[in-house]
Amino acid sequence: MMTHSAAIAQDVTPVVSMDMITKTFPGVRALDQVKLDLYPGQVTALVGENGAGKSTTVKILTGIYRTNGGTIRIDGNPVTFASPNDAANAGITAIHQETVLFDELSVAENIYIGHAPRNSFGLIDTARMHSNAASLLAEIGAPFSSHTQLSDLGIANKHLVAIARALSVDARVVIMDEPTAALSHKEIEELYDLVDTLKAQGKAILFISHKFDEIFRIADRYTVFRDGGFVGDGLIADISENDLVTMMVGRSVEQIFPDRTHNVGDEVLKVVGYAHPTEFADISFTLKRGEILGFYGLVGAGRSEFMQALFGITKPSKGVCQMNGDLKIIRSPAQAVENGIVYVPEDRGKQGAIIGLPIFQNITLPSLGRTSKNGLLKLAEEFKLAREYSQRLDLRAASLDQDIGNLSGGNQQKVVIAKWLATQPQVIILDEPTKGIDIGSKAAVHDFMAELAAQGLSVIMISSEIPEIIGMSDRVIVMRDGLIAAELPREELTPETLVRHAAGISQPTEGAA
Amino acid sequence: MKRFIPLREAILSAAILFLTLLVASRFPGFVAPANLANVFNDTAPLIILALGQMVVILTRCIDLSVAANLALTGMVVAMINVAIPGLPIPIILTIAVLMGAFMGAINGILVWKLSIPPIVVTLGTMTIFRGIIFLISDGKWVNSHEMSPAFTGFPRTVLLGLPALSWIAILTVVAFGIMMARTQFGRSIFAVGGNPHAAVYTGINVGKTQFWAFVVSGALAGLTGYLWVARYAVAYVDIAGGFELEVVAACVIGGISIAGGIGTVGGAVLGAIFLGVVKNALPVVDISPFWQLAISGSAILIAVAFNARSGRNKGRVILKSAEATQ
Amino acid sequence: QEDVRIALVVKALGIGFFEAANEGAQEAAAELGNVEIIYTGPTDTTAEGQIEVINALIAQQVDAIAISSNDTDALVPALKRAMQRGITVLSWDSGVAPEGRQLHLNPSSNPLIGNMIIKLAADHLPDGGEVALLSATTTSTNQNIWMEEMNKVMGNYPGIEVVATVYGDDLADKSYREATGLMQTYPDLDAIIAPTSVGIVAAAQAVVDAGKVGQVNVTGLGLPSEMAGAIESGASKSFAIWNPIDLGYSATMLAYELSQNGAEAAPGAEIPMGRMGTLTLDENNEGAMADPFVYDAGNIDEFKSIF
Amino acid sequence: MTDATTARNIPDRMNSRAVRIFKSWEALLLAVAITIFVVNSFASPYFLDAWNLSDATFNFTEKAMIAFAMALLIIAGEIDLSVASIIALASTAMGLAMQHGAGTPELVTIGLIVGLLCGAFNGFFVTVLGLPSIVVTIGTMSLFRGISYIILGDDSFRGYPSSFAWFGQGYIYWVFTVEMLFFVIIAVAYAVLLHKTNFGRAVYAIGNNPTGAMFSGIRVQRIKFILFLLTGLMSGIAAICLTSRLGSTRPSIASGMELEVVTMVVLGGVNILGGSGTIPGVVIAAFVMGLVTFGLGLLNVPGLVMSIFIGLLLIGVIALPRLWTMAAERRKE
Ligand SMILES: Nc1ncnc2c1ncn2[C@@H]1O[C@H](COP(=O)(O)OP(=O)(O)OP(=O)(O)O)[C@@H](O)[C@H]1O
Ligand SMILES: Nc1ncnc2c1ncn2[C@@H]1O[C@H](COP(=O)(O)OP(=O)(O)OP(=O)(O)O)[C@@H](O)[C@H]1O
Ligand SMILES: [Mg+2]
Ligand SMILES: [Mg+2]
Repeated sequence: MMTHSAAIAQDVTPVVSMDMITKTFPGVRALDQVKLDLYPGQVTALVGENGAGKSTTVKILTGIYRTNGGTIRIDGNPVTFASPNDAANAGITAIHQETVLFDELSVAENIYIGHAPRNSFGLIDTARMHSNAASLLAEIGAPFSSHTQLSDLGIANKHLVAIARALSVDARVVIMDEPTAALSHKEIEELYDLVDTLKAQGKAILFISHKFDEIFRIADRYTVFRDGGFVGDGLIADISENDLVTMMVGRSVEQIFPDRTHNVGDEVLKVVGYAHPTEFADISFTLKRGEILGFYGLVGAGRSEFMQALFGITKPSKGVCQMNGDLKIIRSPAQAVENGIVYVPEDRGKQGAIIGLPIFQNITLPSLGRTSKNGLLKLAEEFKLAREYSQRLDLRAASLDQDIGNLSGGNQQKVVIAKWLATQPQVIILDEPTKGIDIGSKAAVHDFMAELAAQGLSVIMISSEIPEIIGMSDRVIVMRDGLIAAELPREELTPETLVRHAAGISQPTEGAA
Repeated sequence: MKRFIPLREAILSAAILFLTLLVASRFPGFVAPANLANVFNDTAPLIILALGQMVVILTRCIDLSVAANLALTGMVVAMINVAIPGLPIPIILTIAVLMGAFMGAINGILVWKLSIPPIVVTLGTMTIFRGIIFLISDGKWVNSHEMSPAFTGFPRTVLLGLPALSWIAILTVVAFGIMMARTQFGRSIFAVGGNPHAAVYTGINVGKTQFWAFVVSGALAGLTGYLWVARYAVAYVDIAGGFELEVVAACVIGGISIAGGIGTVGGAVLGAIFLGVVKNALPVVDISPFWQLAISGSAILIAVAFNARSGRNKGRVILKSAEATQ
Repeated sequence: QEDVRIALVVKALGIGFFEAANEGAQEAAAELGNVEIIYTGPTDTTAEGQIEVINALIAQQVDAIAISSNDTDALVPALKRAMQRGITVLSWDSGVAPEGRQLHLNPSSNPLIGNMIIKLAADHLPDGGEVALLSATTTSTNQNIWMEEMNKVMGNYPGIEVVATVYGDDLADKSYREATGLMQTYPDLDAIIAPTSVGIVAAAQAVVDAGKVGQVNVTGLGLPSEMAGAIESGASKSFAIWNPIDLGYSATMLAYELSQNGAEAAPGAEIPMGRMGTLTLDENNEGAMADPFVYDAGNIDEFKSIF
Repeated sequence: MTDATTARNIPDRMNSRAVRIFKSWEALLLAVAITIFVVNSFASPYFLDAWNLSDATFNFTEKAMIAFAMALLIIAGEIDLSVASIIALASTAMGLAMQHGAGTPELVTIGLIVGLLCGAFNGFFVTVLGLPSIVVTIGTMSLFRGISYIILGDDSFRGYPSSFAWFGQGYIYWVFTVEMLFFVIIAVAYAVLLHKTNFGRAVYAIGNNPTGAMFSGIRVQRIKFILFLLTGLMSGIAAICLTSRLGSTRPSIASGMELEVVTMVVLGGVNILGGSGTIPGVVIAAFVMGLVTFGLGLLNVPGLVMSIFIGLLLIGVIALPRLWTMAAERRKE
């Protein structure tokens, strides 16, 4: 454990200082005269709800977006970034919220693309590139070779490549936009160590996260944005978690999970012996009416893969599925929906939202059968349905015919959940429903889940967050390497047992929580 | 994935070999070195153009204007040759390359600066370039006797047993091999096509890379324009009509993914050679010319289905047991 | 008095042969005095392209259409409509089916041409030999008829064997490759007969490139301006063609006679065509203009600058 | 964020209907069409003539029929470059049947069935084998026409029954042709299908995000297959009209038409990358292309020079608005 305020001198000048920065998109003012300072050898946490403008700030600092107003100063000198290269030359590097890497290239090429070492003919010096990459990977404890093709890596390892890439340039400012979202506990710990090393080297770090434990663990300073505006900043040591939350949402939010009465009904869904040649095997469980069944596991345990097979996306090699006692054959998502099973996917951008279609059409897409007559659309019905569910989920948008792509990640997630609730399903599978969602919306999603369960809907919730799993589930299935490692009733849920089963450790170990 | 790429090329090489041997079993003359050299020489323009097209396709674009570019450049250099018969060949070559590159740049600028989809841009410029040939030539032909002997002679000049046309194709292949593997530009092309979004974040200018891809493709089309006109000793509006689709077909057969980001120089070359062998073999084995079209169509379909099969991914490996058996 | 507008519709614009025909048409127009020639055609040799051109001409209410067609049958409905709207229609060079025109002007008679192309080859092969045909597209009406006529008279040329017929689609590169292929497949080939002006030039080039000048004689139908080089190099000893200038001239004259002077196109009719004499129509309302003319080293220089 | 902070009441729409229509691609295109019409009227004395205008519609009706189906296919993110070859094959099949004594009803049936079969063939490769449509249809483009060549060689079919001529040469009322009637019916049918039905909505969803559409319970492959069938069917109809109009079949029939169809679709404002576009846009684009070619034809402008205009129109109509906004932005800065 390190202490927050130890090394902080008050009179250090910021390396980067953003002042009165404004950024508008068509119809949206993403940032409105915000300010942000980053100090050498310190970690500044940028906090705010979904859509507060955090990622937009990152994109401005890395030269991807250009501002509509305001100044950026580096060491006190005003600069303008016309391209990502300008920002890189100014010593700013970033690990972006989305993994921005190239599947077809090798790990080393991913790390060095754009600044590969050259030989005397001006050609890329592959040997040197690989040896440099290997030493970087060793430094961050990455367990794979620099020759590996990126597409062969799992999502967590890809994040490590992204981190290595950020470190491959000799940067003075390192930006991390939700770097831990896809990492396991062990990897997160390694990341913390890395942050400490970078601090010790005198680098300024901007750290974006929705996880408060994390922020209080490693940040020295905070800056809060709300709805694209600057709310305040200061030292972490001077603020309490509650005050920070209040600043962030403009009101105080109880970060406790909804109080639920756990009265589950008859069996709704029964899965027996689901298997896939390479992804999972022997998956059997039952789900009751009004129950919330948690699926816990380390990232990459195969939970999403199994759920997608249950939802008819991929074909299981074996296994049967019963709904209310009747055998059901689910070969496509369409059949799953017909049978009352819906799936809110984890990859919102690719699988959840139909970017390019307006919000209301996204919401009504699987429910068109109900809002139309003889296959003919009825727009008024569609708007009615969309309005109803966007209000229930407290959606924030300029209008219902706005492209869903213009919404922040969290609001897109709300639209996707709304889309599935509108089909009035019997079983809803939520894959990491609150990943990347701000604390206010998170509570809303949790309340909503509880409400749905109370109304008799059966919920399967995949989550990698232990508090969420423990706080919400009636029962938890832990998966490891494509198999069910344990099934735990509510009473036996402790962070320690969950981690133990997920990681396959037989002895209780220290520091697992 | 890495494992599959050489496999794909091995299959294609095997198919070419098989085809060649099949023809040779009935017509041994087909595999005589002189004839094979001739087949290669015939295929040289396709190889050169396929390499240019490959670069464009890798960046998620497509260049349908290559054949029209070729024809226009060919017509212009032919008319220049008629007007100034003494102009040395290096200058003609330079003009052809620059002119082709300029037309490629027009495509590139429209794609880069105005973000018009490449297929639309090149569909438009394709018709415009053809129309311009008609305008400048009045639809008239430039015939062999009007061209200077040096002009028509260059592609035929034999060096170490191969005509210059073949040598130019070989040089282009080597240059592209180095460019794609060992230069910043070459790697950017893969990055831009593989994940344009990520390319932006890594400081690669996607539009600019696409622009240069079009310039490269255009320059090669221009070069081929001169070689084509000189080789066949005639220039008119319709030369190489429809050739753009053959070029795309060569790339696709060679395993260049039309979705961008995946493909190799070797693949493009083999794809072109495959089509070249088919084309040259059919008349030799005396298959009625009416069958040619259907056979090359089927060849494209089979090759593509084959390629897709060998490269299909089978889901992730999570199960420990499955990992062991892989 | 308003000009009489006669449209000379060709297979495709920009072909030297048709440009020469246009010259002849202009000559006829000058002679007639009150005639305006609309020289037009598609830019590629397709029936659809010609139909669009015909539609545009109908819309302009021209007085006569004289067409060298890309398709015997496909143009018929369009040309019929033209005739319904009072436009005189005749075909020349490459014909349309009888119901689509009032008369057809053959440049020469098909039997004469069929005989001529094989004779050109045979004259230089006193001991017989192997010859191959390099035609235009498989759908070219003229070439097919001539080759048919040629086959009929093959008996008169003993020892001459036609070993193959290939199609260059009237594309220079394809014709070139086909010619090269012929020489490879038939090492003993003595002559290539190309009854098309594109094919003959490409074949001559292929023979020069293969180093077979003197062994393989290229002959057939070609334009003097395009074939001058081949005659000079020796790749071609002789070839034939009718005079396209005369053809354009005659077509224009016939169109004028039909539309302005009330000439009737009926079997047996004799219609004047200026300096070219008269055209006698057969039972299909077809007539032949003149014999093909042979060009060789002796007279090529005289003609190569004309067409 | 501007007015989005109040969560409770999100308005349905941002702009009024009038504003949306005014700002639309179709409005721009209509302006272009009207301009061309006016210019043509001044350029040639023969232009404003009912019969001439009626003849002019042949320039685009057959292409447009295919263009409507192609528009849906392109909106769904696929393309079919084999349409012209389907015409050739369907026409050849009709010719064969005619030689064996088929009458007009049989000919029509055969044309439609061959079109559907070719569409199914493309659809199979794209949706079942999962190959990219642009590549598959480049292959079938050669294959279908190649089969016509094998069947017909240098021959042609002619002598279709006189009742068959009705499709491509007949008139419904005064100057209105049968093809025009087909064009109108098909345009309306496709407008309804794309803009007013669940199917059309699914087409848009697939074009914008095929994975997301699949995860939303849409039967993506089935819908794409149907779209290939429809494109094949339309090519069959076009084959009937074109064969009837030409009164004969050769294997080279309709060559190069695929690119004109795609040009028409793109000019009509359909995003070639999929996801957006409208049928009214394609209708106007059909008229624009028809008017340009006919107008220039009246001035005896050669076809290749016309194609320069079409090419410029294609790029210009897309480029100009973008240049305009770019210039406007620069002025603001
Ligand atoms: N490309 C864009 N076009 C239009 N609007 C955009 C665009 N990118 C972001 N926005 C809008 O800008 C605002 C800020 O988005 P941003 O992604 O910066 O939020 P964030 O704070 O990173 O949220 P999250 O925690 O969900 O990642 C949102 O209202 C979003 O809808
Ligand atoms: N190698 C990879 N390449 C690309 N995407 C990947 C890769 N591995 C995982 N992903 C994506 O990352 C997400 C999470 O990974 P994965 O499915 O392996 O984990 P999981 O067991 O379902 O657990 P979790 O739901 O916690 O992520 C999924 O959407 C998956 O498609
Ligand atoms: Mg963000
Ligand atoms: Mg997952």
